[in-house]
Formats: sequence, structure tokens, C-alpha cells
Amino acid sequence: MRELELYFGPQHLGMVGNFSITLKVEGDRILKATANPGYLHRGFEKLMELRSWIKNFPMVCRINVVEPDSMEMIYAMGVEKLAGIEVPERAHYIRSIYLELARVGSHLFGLWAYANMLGFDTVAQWAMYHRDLVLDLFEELTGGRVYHIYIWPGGVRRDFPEGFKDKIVNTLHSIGGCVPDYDNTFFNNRLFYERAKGIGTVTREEALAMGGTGQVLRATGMQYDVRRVEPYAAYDKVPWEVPTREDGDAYSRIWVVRDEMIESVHMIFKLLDAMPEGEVYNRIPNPFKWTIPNKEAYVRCESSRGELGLYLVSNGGDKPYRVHFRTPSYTHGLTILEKALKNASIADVGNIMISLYVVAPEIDR
Amino acid sequence: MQMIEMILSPLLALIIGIFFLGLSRKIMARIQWRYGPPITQPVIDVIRLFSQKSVSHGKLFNLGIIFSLAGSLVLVLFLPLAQICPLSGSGGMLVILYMMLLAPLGIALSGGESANPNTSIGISRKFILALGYEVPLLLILLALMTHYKTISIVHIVSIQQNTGWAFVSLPLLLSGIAYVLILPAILGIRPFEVVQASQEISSGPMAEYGGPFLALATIQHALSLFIGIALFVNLFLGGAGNLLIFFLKMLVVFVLVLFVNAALPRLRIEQAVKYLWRWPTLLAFIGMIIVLIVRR
Amino acid sequence: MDRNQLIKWLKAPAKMGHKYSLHAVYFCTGCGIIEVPPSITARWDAERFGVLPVATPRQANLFLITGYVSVKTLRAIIRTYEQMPEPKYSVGFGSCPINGGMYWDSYNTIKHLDKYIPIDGWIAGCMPRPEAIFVAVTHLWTLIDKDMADGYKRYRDHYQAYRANQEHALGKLEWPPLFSNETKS
Amino acid sequence: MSLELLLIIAFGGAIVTYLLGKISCRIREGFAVLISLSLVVMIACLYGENGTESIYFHFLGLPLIMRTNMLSWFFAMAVSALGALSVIFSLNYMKNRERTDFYYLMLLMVNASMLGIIFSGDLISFFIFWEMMSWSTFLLISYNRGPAVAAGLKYIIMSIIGSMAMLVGVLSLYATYETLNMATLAELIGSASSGYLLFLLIIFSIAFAIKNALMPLHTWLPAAYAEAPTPFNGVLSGMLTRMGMYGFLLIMYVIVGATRALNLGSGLFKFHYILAWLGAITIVIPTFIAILQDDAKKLLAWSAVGQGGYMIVGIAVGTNLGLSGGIFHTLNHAIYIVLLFMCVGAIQYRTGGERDLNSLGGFIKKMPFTFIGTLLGISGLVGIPLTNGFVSKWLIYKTLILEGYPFLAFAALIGTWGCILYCYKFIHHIFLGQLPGKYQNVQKAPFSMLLPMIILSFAILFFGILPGIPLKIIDTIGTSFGFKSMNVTIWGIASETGTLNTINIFAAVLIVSIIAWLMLKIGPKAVSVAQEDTYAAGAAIPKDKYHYTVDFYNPLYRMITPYLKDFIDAFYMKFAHWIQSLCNGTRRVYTGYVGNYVMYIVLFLALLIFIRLKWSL
Amino acid sequence: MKDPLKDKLTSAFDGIQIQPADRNQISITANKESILSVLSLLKSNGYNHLALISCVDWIEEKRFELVYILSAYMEKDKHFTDMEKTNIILKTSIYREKPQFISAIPIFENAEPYEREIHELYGIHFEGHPRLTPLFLEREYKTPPFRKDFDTRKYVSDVFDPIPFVGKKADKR
Repeated sequence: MRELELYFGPQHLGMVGNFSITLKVEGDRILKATANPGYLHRGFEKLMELRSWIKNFPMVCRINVVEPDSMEMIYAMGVEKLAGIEVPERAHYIRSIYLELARVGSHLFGLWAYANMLGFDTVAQWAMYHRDLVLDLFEELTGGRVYHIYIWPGGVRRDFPEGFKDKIVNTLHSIGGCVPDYDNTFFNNRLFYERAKGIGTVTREEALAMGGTGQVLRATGMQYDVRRVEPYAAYDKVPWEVPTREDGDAYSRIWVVRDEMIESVHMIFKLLDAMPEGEVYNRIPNPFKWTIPNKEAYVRCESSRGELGLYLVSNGGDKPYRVHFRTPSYTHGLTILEKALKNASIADVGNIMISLYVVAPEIDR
Repeated sequence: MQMIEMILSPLLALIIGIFFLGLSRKIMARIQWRYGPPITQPVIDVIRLFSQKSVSHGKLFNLGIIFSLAGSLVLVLFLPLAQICPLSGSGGMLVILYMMLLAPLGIALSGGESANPNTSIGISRKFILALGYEVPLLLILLALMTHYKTISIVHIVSIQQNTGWAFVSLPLLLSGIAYVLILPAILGIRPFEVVQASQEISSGPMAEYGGPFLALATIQHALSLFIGIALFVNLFLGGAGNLLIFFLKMLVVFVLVLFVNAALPRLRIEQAVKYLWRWPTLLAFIGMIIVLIVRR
Repeated sequence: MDRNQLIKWLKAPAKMGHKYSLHAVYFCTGCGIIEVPPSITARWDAERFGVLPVATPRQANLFLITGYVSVKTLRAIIRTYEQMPEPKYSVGFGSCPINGGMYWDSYNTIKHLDKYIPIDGWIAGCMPRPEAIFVAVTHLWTLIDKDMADGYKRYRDHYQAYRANQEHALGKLEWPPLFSNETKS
Repeated sequence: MSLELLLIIAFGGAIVTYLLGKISCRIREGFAVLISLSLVVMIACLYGENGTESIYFHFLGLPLIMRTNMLSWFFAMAVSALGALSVIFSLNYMKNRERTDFYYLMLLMVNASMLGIIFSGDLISFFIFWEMMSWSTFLLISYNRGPAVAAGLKYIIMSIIGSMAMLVGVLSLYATYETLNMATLAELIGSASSGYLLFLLIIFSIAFAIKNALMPLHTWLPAAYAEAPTPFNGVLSGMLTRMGMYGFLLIMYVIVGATRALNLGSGLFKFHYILAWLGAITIVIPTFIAILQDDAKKLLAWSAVGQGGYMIVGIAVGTNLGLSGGIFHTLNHAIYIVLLFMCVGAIQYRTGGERDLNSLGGFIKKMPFTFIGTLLGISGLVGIPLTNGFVSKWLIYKTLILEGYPFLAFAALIGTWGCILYCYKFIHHIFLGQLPGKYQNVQKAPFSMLLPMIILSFAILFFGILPGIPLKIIDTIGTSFGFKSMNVTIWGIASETGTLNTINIFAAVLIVSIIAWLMLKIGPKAVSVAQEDTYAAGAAIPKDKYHYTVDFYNPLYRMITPYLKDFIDAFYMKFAHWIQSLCNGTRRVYTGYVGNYVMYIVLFLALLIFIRLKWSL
Repeated sequence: MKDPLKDKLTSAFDGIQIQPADRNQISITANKESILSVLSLLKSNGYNHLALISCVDWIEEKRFELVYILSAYMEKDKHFTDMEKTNIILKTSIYREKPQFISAIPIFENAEPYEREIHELYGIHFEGHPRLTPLFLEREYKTPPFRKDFDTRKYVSDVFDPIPFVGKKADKR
């Protein structure tokens, strides 16, 4: 009996990100899938040990290109926890709004990738267009389309500009106005159901055993969300729901993403209403001479893909002694993906991978 | 006269096919809120491909693609375009059915030599899909041939010219509907775009083609678009008296099919075949029985 | 399009083809890929310029190296570049392939991409905007017009040196040399 | 030329070959080739002769009659030519094997007895030669021992059942008309009741259907084909199995006669209509089973079963086109199936007997001639225009459509589409894709193997482009059965309802191919690259692991496998077990040993005779 | 942290040090022999989510510190307790010379890639790990790159900088 090894990625239209899966195939069934990361390994954590606390902000957002904002947030949270810096109330709200906007953008990107994977170009193009609208907001707020470096230890870099609130509301309304279109053409499409239902199923027990977080877990009915468990920023200030689904397959995961996107938009509206006036920035000491006492900290937040964590160690110097990110894609892309791909069809590799929302640079760092 | 027709008909098919390719890209772009490429973009692509170097994996790699294109071109000669049908009396519908085999078989042989599993998977999908849509298609065509008591496509067209379209004649109505249902599968567009599913198997049989090979494959694709629609127009929409009407009929069918293409994702191959073996086959089967009852 | 353009096209259809039909091989080498989906979709629509992502290197003639290149990716890049048919154009996207960018001291990224494969043009910035891709494409057009986008010729001429550099960075390569000694002219 | 002499040469040659083998291998081989070639020449000289002659020798007081006409000439020509090619092919293949003398004896014996069947002019000599053929075939199938013996046993048991049924028919005819001369019988039988004719046809059909592997009597074939020595596979599949076809023609159109044979039964339950439906089932189901096969010879075996269905459909539909299609398809099928088995043989010869499709691959570079042979073979099998298979299939389809049997036509056409799937699988798994490392040093096939392949390849193209030549002969056969003459031209058929003109297709394909070739030449010359230089998502390809073979049509398999269990074979096996236990019971009563299958045969015959008496047909 | 758990830990294991909670974070330092038992005890007491396995190279003290970060999956919405907010940082030290440790895969399935990564980047061998094949790196490094004595800048100037430019650019320089 001859074996066939098929490479899915790195140079492959079905691969979003520089990642490779080696498939051992019989017919069109996958006997064994081996994730093969490392195409994007830059040794971030090593490089960050060589740069001062504040210089690491430009570095840290480049770990995850799809949603750099949660990366900034987690690093800021870690530094604040180590150095004991407080953040003003208004900055908490701005951070939340900013992160939720980023979540919407990231989920739209995921929708692009997913629709593209099913060959559904039309919806893919719409989603990417709407993501661009979100990026325009970021551009106005921070000056950068992709990398923003907006969150800072002690708050955010600058306050909302004049009339920015209305712009957010308008943009979100114009995106929200297309939700029925998306539903009609994509989410309620029978063919989407056929393609995604029962594909890449991860049961709740498996997800718990393998450390799944984010939609992977929420698609199995667990209402686990770090924003709810250990609230940070302003997430405990406004009421919001954690959308879940029961089946744990690709279909449920994509529906969770859709519901989460809508929930994020609602949350942004609530946050905008409840936002207090005031300072957005507590000054930190001279960043070039800034040292942090000998301590360690673990902080976590909810990125658009799951639980994002940071283990930060300081030895009392002006540079971090050890940085280690716990990224959601790491578990999803290495452990759960291999499990979910077993006995799947070749046609569903991209489908499953995107529904788990594996972002390659997060794995490799 | 026949010589002129023999040159004219493939040329026309080529022009219309390439035009359809460009049109499809433009219309798809507009549905997707894009400006879209110029309508001549496929021509530019083909010119570029012809001037690009390529790799060849062996003699069969070259022969297969020639074989495939030749099959499509010959098939065009058997199809009546309006009143032009150079090879009307050389075998009729049965030859057309067989000639429809040549194009995928040529690509399959050529792709097989490149020793690329992506290609092989694409080919295996192609043949399974072909088996899938041939079941209803054969029932439909047999119903037509049984109803009109001829195996010559020119006769079928001329009878329709006299008595009205087959699509609206009662005994063949169900067959016509079944044909519409399987038309995307014959053309290989979404939701049946399983053969060249780029996101799954790296454009399948095309994976190893570059330069002139890809150009020939593109031309072949254009021709197959043309053939699929022209066959439908001839068999069910009564062909046409002159080229303009023929072209307009094709255009309408093509644009309708494009909307389906834009609004649906791709199916898995077994889902596609299950679909094809369910509703279209059932309709075609009932249509066939109706035809037999009418004939008695 | 003006008449001169038309005449030019008629004179050199091949050049016209290379210019207006740049099929880019889809390879997410680095974080720069995040700006490729916007530029090929509804907002910017690169297909207007004939730029289209294709599945395999065999079908492509444009290689956008989007972002930093780690050692493991370099192997895939070389493989992909060598499989593209000539004429082929390669464009480095972002600061990192130019000189390492912010990963100048990383042990796992290579610093100057043009030491390993020839590059016809660079797009600087981190991250360059989608418009920058179009600037690069139009600039590539003028380069093609003037026959200055000759990276593939350079690769052929200096293949031994390139191959030596590649093997220096990656160790022994699995595949045989693309050009044998005789073709080196 | 005396037919008696011809048969003496055929049989005597076989025995002399065996004896010569005791002296020297080379002389034996040379003599075998000489004998088979001289038979070809002698039969070719018989063209156009219509004659009958009585043999000197009598059997049980019955005269043995030989006769020749166009039908027997046609079949005899095919048998002798393919036999000769098989002998040539065997020369290298059978070298250095044990019991080669015996092999050659049996091969020539099979050929000789087939000739005997074809030239016999009465039913008793027909029966004698039929039995000789069956037994010598059994010995050849079991040649390889091991599983081959089981396959051979299965074959001979089913053959015995068939010949017993035939014997009943022969005896019944003799009891009624007191003669077994076919020509006399054909005159006398015109007055028989249709019930009796039906009985005759059914009882003979059992014999011929078993030989022709008509479903549901096909079960002996796949195992026998898979286990027989490969050079003999050609003879076995090409002509021996098709003796059933000859038998059908003989009983339906020569003895009973077309007018009577096509009007037996009523409504949809006419004899020939049911036969055609059995043929249609035989086309579809084995074709889909063939798609599932991973063994090269089993795949071809199932395909042969399926192709047999076309012939039956063709002759059963009872029109001049169908009859010609059926007969022509017999010839065509013989040509390409022999070719394909020879290709498998060449591969086996060079790889040491490997016939598992999954472990081959990439042989196109190593064995190019074999590849071309296979390509033409599968083209014929599929029926690509300009190959011989197309013409015969075209004739069958056309008559089915125009006579108003669209569902039969559907079965036949869908069989063709299934055929493409396994044909491509066959050629892809063996010749295309990645070459396994252990076959890097495989050589071309030797000349004695290539020669028959080349001849057969030419025959495929020749009969495909100039179908008029054999069709003229077949048309003569048709008219001798009382059908209307077809309007045969050298390029095909001219007709009101749809003509076939292969020269037009040929010219068009030629010109268009040249145009396509020129188009490919417009561009720069392609660089030849090695097989390793292929797209693998940016990586170097894994050695020996980059060929998609296992479960090639996996999605289809998952859909059709549940419906394609070989339940008929399972049913027979169960029946055999049942008989065995019955015999075990009866053994206690009878002291002697009673063979299981003999009991089965006796019961079966008793049943038939019972039916015969009950309705006094 | 709940007191019963603290009592359980201190009574069951020698030499375990538990620091008081600080902003939802508890550090536990345990002997390397007892680490797997501590992990399974914590898992059975509700801390069933292994968030991260990390490693810190304390080069001056000549030890590696392995860090297991655990938290609890929330059982139900809106009924979360302090426990679910809490992250536990479980630490142990191993010698820097020929570092070796036991794999935690039997307890937490998702430890597999983390341990693989630490094996690659720090050179710590995990016993009982099914595949300690390279995860990220393509080149071979004498010193695993994340150790403090690996100087990445020196490595770059030694390995990548000497590679010459090709063609005209090379002539110019």
C-alpha cells in the first residue's frame, strides 16, 4: 500500500498565513495531519529581552498581524501589573471600544478567509470591504492602518478626536445594515450548512482536555470568555452576552463568530454611551531609564480567537527578563487542528483551519 | 462552402468563449462591489501566457493538452451555430457525447504525467463529477432523441425551428428543467467548481501548467463554456436562424448561470454527485417516461 | 488609452501581456500579506490592473514577497521562485526583506533577500499601504517597458553565486540546480 | 482446403509441440509459432467459401459435419489470429517457468477446439469441441496452482452446468427431429411451437450465458481471469469467452431463425427483450465493480464482463445495426482486451509479477511502447472516436435509440462513462504519476512481447478509421440471417437517421490537432524538467510518497460500495454449501462418495426435464 | 485561594512554597520530583486549564525554571467565583547542565507543543514525550537560541552578514 503525503501550505491558496500542514492521505480521507509551523518564527521573545520596556510596544503588535490590538493590550496589562500603574477610567472605556472594534475587524477578516475557503467570493469581498471601513476608523484614531501602537502603559496614547464617536456609530451602522445581506447569502445559505455542518467537530470534552478557548469552546456550549471571567478594561461596566452554540463543529464556530461580531457592535454602542470624561493617560517615568522591580506576572485577555496570555518576568532591569505569550492559535493550530483534521476530507482542510481561526504568526512568534 | 464554415465556426466559438470569460470576470466583479478588469483581460492573459516560458514533464504532457484542445475544437464543428454546422452528417449527438470526453481525458493524461497528486485528485473529481452529471444528461438527451426520432443534432434544431422550442413543449419540459439544474455542473462553475478548487487542491489539473500550456487550457476552458451553453441553446431553445439571435440566447443563459455562480459556495464532490443523482435525475427520469408515453 | 499606447501594444504584444497580466503567486511569506486581501478585494481591486493571485508558481509571473523571511520560509521562497516560468518579476514588500527591518538582530530571519534571489523592486514601509502595491505595479510596468525588470536574467547569469548563498544559509538543498554549468553564460 | 485437414493440423500441431518440447525448447517454440501462423494463413484462404463436408469419423452413429460460411470464417479468423499473437507473446513470458510443454499443448489445444466449435456443422460435434475447450481451459486456468485451482474449479463447475444444459437441449432436439445437422434443423424447426422454441432458447442460453459471463451467471470469470497465466488471458477473454456469443448467434439466428427468435413471448416479456435487459444489467453493474478494483487483471476481468453486455444487447435487440454492432464489438473487444492483457503481462514480466495497481506508477518513461499500447487499448475500450470500439458502440447506441429502447441505451451509455473511470485509473496507476524508487531500472519490454502489441495497436486504429472493411463482412453475415443490408461505406454507415463518417472525424481531428500543436509552438519552447520538479506547495516532493493512487475515486466508492456487494456470488456459495450439507446427509444412505456438485447438476437437470414434461413443450 | 487546597498542598508535599494571592495570581514553588503530582492535584481541584508552560533561564543561578500556568474553566455563566479568576503559577527548578524533566502530557494533553517548543528553544529533554522533533527552527544551533548565553546579535553578524551580495550590487561594495 502506497502512502501519499500531501503538503497543504505554505504556498497554497487555501492557506491563510505562512503555515504548513502535512497530510497523510488515503483517497480523499486524511489519515493523519501534522501541523508544521515555524515559517514565521522570528524569536520575538528573545528579541524583546534585548529591548527596553517601552521599545517593545512596536515589537509586540507585530506578533499577530490580524488583530495587533489585543497584543498591545496584553503587553500593556502585563507591564501595568508589574509596575503597579493605574489607568484612568476613560482610558478603560477607550481601550474596550478600541479592542471591540479590532475584534469586529478581525472577525470580518476571518469571515473573508472562511468564505474564500468555501469558494464564496462574493461574501468574501463584502467582508473585506467592511473590514476596510473599520481600518479607516483606526487610521483616523491612530494614524496606522494595520499596526496602531495605541495602547500605552497607563492608558492610551491620545483621546478620541473631534466627532470620532459619530464616525464609529455611522460606520458600525453601515456595516450592521448589511447583516441581513450576509445572513441571506451566507449564514442562512443551505450550501454553507451542507459544507460546514458536522465538519471538524471538537466536542466539549476534547476542547477542555486540549485547552481550547474562544469560539472553539463557545461553539460547544461553554460560556467561557476571559472578558467575563476576569474582566479587564471596561468589560464589567456594561451588560453584554456571551453567544454560544452547542455542536462544536465548523458551522457552530462560524455562527458564534457572527453572533460575537454583532454583540461587539452592541457593546461598542453601550460603551460609547457610558463613557465618562476625563484623562486618558497616566504619565509613566522616563521610559529610557524605566526599571521595573524583580517580579513576575501572568495576565490574560480575550482576543478574537481565544484566550491570550502573557507571562512576564522582570529581574529589576530596564528590559524584560523573560516574555512568553500564550496565544490561542498555538493550542488551536497545533493540538486541536491535528485532532480535528483526522478523518476529514481534503476538501475541508481550509474549512476546518479557518473555522478554528488559526493565525500562523501567533503560533510561531 | 464547407471549408469556410469549418474555419468560421471554431473561430466564432473561440471569440464568443473568450468574450464570455471576460464578461464573467466583469460581471462577477460588479456583483462583488468591484470595478473589475477590462473585458479584454482574458485576451491579455492569453497573450502573456503565450510569450512566457513553461516547463514540460514529457511528451504526453504536451500531447494531452493538444488532444484536449483538439477535442473541444472538433466538438464545435459538430454543433450547429445558427445555420453553420460543418460536420452535420458525421455521427450526430453520439459523437458529440463522446467528444465531450476528449477534453477532460486529454487534460487527465497530460496532468497525470506531471506526477502531481493535486492534479490527480482534481482529475478524479472531474471524472466523478462527469459521471454525476452524465446520468441526468444522458436521460435528457435520450429523451430528446427518442422524442424527435433522430440522432442528428441538426435535425433536432430544424424540427424545433418548425414546431417551437423543446423547452416549452410539454413532453420535454421536465427534461429542460433538469438540464437547467445540471448546467452549472456541465460548465464546471460554482457550486460545482470542485475540479479546479484552488483553495483545496491548488487549481487541480491546472497545477503544473504554465505559459503556452496554460494558454491552451484557458482557451479550452473558454471553448467548454461555449459548448455547454451552445448545446443547451441548440437542444432546448431551438437554436437560431441567424448568429445574432443565437448569440443573444447564449448571452442570456450565460448571465443567468453567472448569478448562480456568484451566489453559491462550492460543494464537496460527494455532495455534488448526490445532488445530481437526486433531483435532476428524478426529473429527467420522469421526463423520459412522459416522452415514452407520448411516443406510444 | 491613447494612440501611442495602442501602437506600442501592436508592436510588442508580449511586453503588453507581461505588463497588464501580472499574475501573482499567492504566498503569505510574512505579515505583509495582511494588506494583500484588501488590495485584491472590493476596496482597491487589483484586478483592474490585471493583478490576480493564482494558485501555483507555474501559472504566475509576479512574486510578491510580503514581509520578513525566516530561514524556513526562504527554502519555500527559493523553491517557488525557481518553479515560476520566465519572465518572472519579484517584488519585496515591506522593510524586512530589504535589510531585516526591525528583525535585524533575529537569529531566524534572513536580512537581505536579494542575496538569495534577485529582486526587481522594493516597497518600503511597515506596513506599506495597499496603494503602495499599485505604485509598485505601475513602476514595474515602466521597468518592463525599459527591459529593466531583468531579475530572472540576473538569476540565470549569477546562478552559481546565488546557489552558493542559498546553500550557505540553508545547508544542502534537496533539489538539483536549476541551471547546470553549461547554461551559465 | 479441407476443414478436416485444418483441424487435424490444429490438434496434431498441439500434440507434436508437446512432444517436441521434450527434445528442445527452441524447436518447440518455433513449431508452436509456425503452427499457429499457418493456421491463420489457412483460414484466411477460406474467405468467401460456403461449404459443408462430412467427416470420415462418426460418433455414436451420428455423422460429424463441418461447414464453413462467413460467420465461421469471421470468428475463425479472429480466433486464429489472436491465438497466434498470444503464442508469440508467450515466448518470453513463459520462459524459465515449469511445465511449459504442458502450457503450449493446452494453449494450442484451446485454439484448436475453438476452431472446431466454429467449423462444426452439427450440434454433436459442436458439443464435443465445446467440452474439449472447457476442459483444456480449466487446466490452463489452474496452471499456476494455489488460488488458481480454486478459480479453475469454479470455472469448470459452471461450465459443466452449462454443457449439461446444452446436452439436454441437444438430446431434446435429436429426440424431436432425429437429426443434429444445423442446416437441416434450421429448415425443420420452422414448424415447431413457440413454447418449444422458447425452451430450446432458454436451455441453450444457459450454456452460452455462462460462457459469455452474462449476469447473473458471470461469477466464474473474475477469479479465472485474475489467476490464469497472463498470455492466456488474451485468448481467454478475447475469444474463448466470446464462444458464448457465437453460440447465441448460432441458436438464435442460424437454427431458430431471426423471425421466430424475435417474436417469442409477449409484450415486454419477449425473449430477446429480456436477454437485452440482462445484457444491460451486465453492462452497468460489472462496470461499477471494475471501478473498485485495485488489481490490474481483476479490473480488466470485470471490464470484460461489462463489455460482454454490449454484445448481448447488440445481438438481442434484433436489428441489422444491433447485430452488426454486437458482432463487430466482439471482434473489437477481443482486439483491445488482448492488447491490454498483454500490456499487463509486459509490466508483470518486468516487475516480477506485480499487478497491484497501487504499487506501480510512472512507467511511461520506462516502457513507452507498452504505454502507447495501453493508451490505444483503453481508447478502444472507452470508445474514443477513431478507435474501433467507437464504431461498434455507435451502432449499438443508434439502434437502441431509434428502436425506442432509451433505457437500454442509457444503460449502455452510462456503462461507457463508468468505463472511463476505470480506464483512466488503470493507465494512471500504472504509467502516470511518480515512479517508485525500486523500479528505477526497469527495461523496455522484449521484442517478442512488443510485436503482438504493435500489431494489435494498428488494428485498433485501422478498424477505427476504416470500419467499412470488417463491417462489409459483418453485413454479409447479417444478410445471411435475413436482415436488411446496411448501407456500409468504407468510412462508416450512411443513413437517413444519422450517418457515421469516420473520415470526416479523422480529417477534422487531424487538422485541428495540427492547429493546436502549432498554437503550442507559438510560445517559447518548453523546458523539460524531471519528474521531481513538481509543485508541492513550496517544498521538495517527498520521495516515493507523492502519487495519488490508493482509493482513487474515494468519494464515489463511498457512495456505490454498499450497493455493489457481489451478492450473486455469495448466493451461489451459499447454495453450494447447502448442496454440500444435503450430500453429507445423503452420504449416510448411499455407501459411495457422491460429489457435491454432481448432485447439484443432477438436481438441476431433473428440474429442467420436469419443466419440459410438465408443460410438454 | 481556598484554604483547604492550600492545606492539602502543604500537607501532601514537602518544600512547597505558596505565596499569597496578588491580583488573581498565586505563585507556587514545588520540588521538581513532586511537580506532576501537584499538577494532577490541582487539576482534580478545578484548575483544569493548562494555559502555558514556560521556561526561564536563570543563568547566574545555573538553573532553568519551568513554569506551569493553570487556571479554571468557568462552569456556568455569571456564577464564577474567585477560583475561576485565579491564575496559578506553578514553578520548579531544574539543573542547567544536561537539563531533563518529565513530560506533563498524561495530565494535560495540550502540554505537547509547549514541551516541544521548550525542548527546541532551551534544549530541555522531556521524558515520555512522543515527538521531540524540531518545531520552529530550520538551521541547527549549537546553543539553543533562547538560552541567555546565546547572543543572537553575534550570531547574525557571524552567519548572515558575511554572505556576499550577488551581481552589480556586489561589485559596487
